[in-house]
Amino acid sequence: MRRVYLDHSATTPVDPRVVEAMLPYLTEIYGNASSVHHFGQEARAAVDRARHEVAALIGARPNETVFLSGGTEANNLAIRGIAEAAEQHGRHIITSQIEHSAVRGVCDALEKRGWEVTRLPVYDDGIVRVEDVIEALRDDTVLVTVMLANNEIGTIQPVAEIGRLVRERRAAGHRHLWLHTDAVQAAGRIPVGVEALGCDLLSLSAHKLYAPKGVGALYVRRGVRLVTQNVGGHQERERRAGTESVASIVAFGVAAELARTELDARAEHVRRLRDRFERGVAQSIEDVVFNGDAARRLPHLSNISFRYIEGEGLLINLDLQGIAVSTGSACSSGSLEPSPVIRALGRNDELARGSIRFSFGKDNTEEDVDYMLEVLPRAVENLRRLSPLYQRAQAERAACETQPVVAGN
Amino acid sequence: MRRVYLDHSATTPVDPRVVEAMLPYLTEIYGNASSVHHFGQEARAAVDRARHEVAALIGARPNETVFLSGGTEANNLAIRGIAEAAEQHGRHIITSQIEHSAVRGVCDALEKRGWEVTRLPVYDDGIVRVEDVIEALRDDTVLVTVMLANNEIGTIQPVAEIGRLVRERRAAGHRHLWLHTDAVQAAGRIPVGVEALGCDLLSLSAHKLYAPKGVGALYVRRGVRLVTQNVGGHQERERRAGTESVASIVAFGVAAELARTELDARAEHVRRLRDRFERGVAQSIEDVVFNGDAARRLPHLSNISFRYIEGEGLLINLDLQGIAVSTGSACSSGSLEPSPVIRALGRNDELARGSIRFSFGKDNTEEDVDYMLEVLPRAVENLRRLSPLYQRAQAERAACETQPVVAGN
Amino acid sequence: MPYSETFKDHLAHPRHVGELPEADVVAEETNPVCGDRLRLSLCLKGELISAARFLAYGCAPTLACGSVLTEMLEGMTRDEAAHITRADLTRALGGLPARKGHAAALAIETLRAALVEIDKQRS
Amino acid sequence: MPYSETFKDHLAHPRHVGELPEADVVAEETNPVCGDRLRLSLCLKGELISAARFLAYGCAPTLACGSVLTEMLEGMTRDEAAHITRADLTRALGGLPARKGHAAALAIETLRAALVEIDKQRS
Ligand SMILES: Cc1ncc(COP(=O)(O)O)c(C=O)c1O
Ligand SMILES: Cc1ncc(COP(=O)(O)O)c(C=O)c1O
Repeated sequence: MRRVYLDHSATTPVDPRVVEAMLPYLTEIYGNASSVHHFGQEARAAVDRARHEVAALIGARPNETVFLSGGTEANNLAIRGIAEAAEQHGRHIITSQIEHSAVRGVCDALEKRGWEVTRLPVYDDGIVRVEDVIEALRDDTVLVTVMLANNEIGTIQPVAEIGRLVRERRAAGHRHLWLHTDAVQAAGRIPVGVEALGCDLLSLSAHKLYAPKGVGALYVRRGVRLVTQNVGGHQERERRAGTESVASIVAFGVAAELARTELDARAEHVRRLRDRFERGVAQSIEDVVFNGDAARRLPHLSNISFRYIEGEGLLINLDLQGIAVSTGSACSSGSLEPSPVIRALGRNDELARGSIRFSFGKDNTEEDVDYMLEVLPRAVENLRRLSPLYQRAQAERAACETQPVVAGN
Repeated sequence: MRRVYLDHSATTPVDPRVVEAMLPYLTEIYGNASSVHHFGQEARAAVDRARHEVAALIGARPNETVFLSGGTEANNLAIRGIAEAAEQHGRHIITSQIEHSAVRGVCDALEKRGWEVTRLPVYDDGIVRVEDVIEALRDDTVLVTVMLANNEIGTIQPVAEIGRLVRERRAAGHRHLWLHTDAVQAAGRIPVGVEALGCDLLSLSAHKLYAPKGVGALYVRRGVRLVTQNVGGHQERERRAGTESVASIVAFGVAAELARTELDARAEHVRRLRDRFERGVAQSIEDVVFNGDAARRLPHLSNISFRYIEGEGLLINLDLQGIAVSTGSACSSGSLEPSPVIRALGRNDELARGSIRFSFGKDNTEEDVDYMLEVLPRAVENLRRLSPLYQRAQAERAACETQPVVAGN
Repeated sequence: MPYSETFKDHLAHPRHVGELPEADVVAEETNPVCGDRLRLSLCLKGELISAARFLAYGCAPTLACGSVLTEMLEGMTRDEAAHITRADLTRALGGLPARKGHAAALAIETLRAALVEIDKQRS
Repeated sequence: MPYSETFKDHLAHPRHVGELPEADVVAEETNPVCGDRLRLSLCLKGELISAARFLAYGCAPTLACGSVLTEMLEGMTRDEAAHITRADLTRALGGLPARKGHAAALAIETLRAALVEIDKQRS
């Protein structure tokens, strides 16, 4: 069976060049990077090189880059770390309604411990308004955390504008105000620079950019104090204890380098495929809603609600034909709730449940799109035949059409 | 140059069979284990298989096994997770003076937040006394955390006896009392069974048993409630969020299976090498002190204090001759303090600073030992020639010898 | 896949889809929590259920339950139908994840509503 | 290795190890924090330091500093020796990790003590 992977926002295949680069660190170069001897120093040097590359991807300094176990841990460390460090200055956090479950989860946990959390709306385009941030800012706000690009609908948030605002406020005396952004979906897909963004913390995950799962990084701007969460050894300048995952870190480094040098080519490639796909869907399937602002959006992602049907059935039908997509965030599968992201767009439950994410990658081809456009309309049609909602809508439409035209018009 | 790696307690090389088993998960099988489609379910199945193997290594059920980023995180989650969950029942923890820095670090952090921590002594044999645990237990004790085997001197602690005690107390009405043990060094080297130990939580790290760095597991006995630290997605039954590190988890599973089936052979092999080494040292080097109980000790580890010299210089001299060993815990290198573990044995600062850990592995040979026994005595001798402490001691000895024998004796 | 091959076959090729224009009874139930919806129409010949059709909206197990339920019902008597349980449906689908139990519950609920309707018509 | 090749060479082959039986001055200093200890003995010929020896106990940089310092000292005048700085030692060893700066400090301190002793003897 033909297999077409269109779930690159859930995870990406490891680039063969990345596998090759990491392999020596799974075989002959096996030292613990904290060891003083030769074996350890080989590992240390490799981790340092990787740190340079990951830092370069986001325009940061190597010593501002903390390696850890992934985007989830990066978000946890950033938010909890700042919250605990800045507690005496205030207990208010500003975030958005469409954050990844890790950011959402930490904010919820802090709220239970007495913090106040303002969750900014995103309107029907899926984008936060800077004016809303301004309005939400209080003297006791210590953290603004707004993702750079959303994982379900791909909308790009005005983080640079928020960054300017935060810096202005800081200059005006609001000294303990920090900006964190979750750039897990953005990195490697659009240019990401910590200076341009003006953020103080930024989360990355390797497996979204063709490196293995289970490794990530948190950028922590020089001078920003945060309370270490995983304590123990002296690794990562005391910001994150635990034996460094050397092979995965090496892989992350190489993947970051490739993402940086190939960024434009990759973005153009996936944008072409994605746009071709969306045109095809618009032409061949009725009653669809494209979610998220059409322009301010990651180039590789398309999120579509298919009216009258639910995402899971469609996902399984596509899967049976070799096509991998996802309903909402991969992380929240298993929950019965319609996607909170799609709901935040003001869509009703039916549209939220009928949304599917298609996310393209550098190795997808035009043939993949063509195959998809052959399979998808039929799959949607088959499920709609089952749907009482669709049958009712069809009946109503038929009724309208057979109604006599009102005279005199 | 001949290279002899004798630092298997810092980390182990990945077994080639383990690399081979994980490779497909770095290449063609790349799904996110949370994805519903085919790619995801291949990954999910692999993670489930690995979970069975890791559980089998310690006689646990698969659903009692939580994958995470390593032994450090396992210790953090265990202790902080129980502390936060049991807080209303008491804020007292019992631990030992020779725990790994992760356990020590979390306990210190809790202490700063108002918890009371009793740190049990280990006497000159490096072993905790059950009577001391009995004495330390209070009505508001919620956690006892004592490592199964120490990482610096290899002493095996009476965890099974402590487990019996904890169960008795629980049966007698002390319901919120839990036992955690850090088995990172023990697993794969001596038999480890959660029933025999009677522990409620147990930490493991893959890279100590011939799998890659950056993955570990926490055993959580059925019914034990702990507060999740890394929050976000629904992975690991809500106990640890973050995209599963599929390839590393697969590797951990295979390594756990090999560790289980080859346990006895490996233990016997390293014990033979270690004992041969220790006999050689005792014969060829004066003024050495073997640290830790000779019998109740991991079979692969030897910790020796070389009087009059400091460990780092010896380590570097051995390294220049291709031999990798460590001074104290690899994690605490970079700190100027003499090893707290050796000090807990009642040794003075000089002996604590002069201690070296030699840790053997399954691929070491008798030739490795012979080479070591050729290099080590010379290296020690050369450093002692530099040492004012040694010169003084020699001078005193010479003075004694030339002193006239007291008449009439 | 958390779902069995049988399950997926029902998803790819659902049996007895649609409505019966001549239905003797029609029942439609919704799950108020998640909005899942199942519509069942049955034709009767004496004691026998001679035809069964379904329409369903909701997560995949709801669709599959509709399919497997109508497949079971055709040719059964009213009393046999009354004995179908959630466990029967789950078993016929090769198992369901625990968190998807609500789908089988909705199917049984809809079936019960249809049976009540039959009994009402008869009395 | 956090240490340079030069550094390691000093560790493997320390220069000028020992004591001078005919030493004109001997100085020994310890770092009270970590217990490191450096002992320096010097012979003088007029203004010139004609021989220098060291003994050291402590972490590797302390040993290396003793070695590199004695190497520098031989053939220097007292005044030249007075100008040696921590940075000179660090540079001569190809750099030192920041946290090991105390080793160079101890070496300079011991040197100063020796120079004070020389001056005392002369006056
Ligand atoms: C926006 C966003 N943040 C964070 C994460 C979590 O990263 P990881 O999968 O490495 O835990 C993801 C991926 O699921 C994501 O899409
Ligand atoms: C006893 C003990 N516990 C915990 C750890 C930490 O495990 P990891 O290296 O996976 O963070 C180690 C290893 O350094 C150890 O020896």
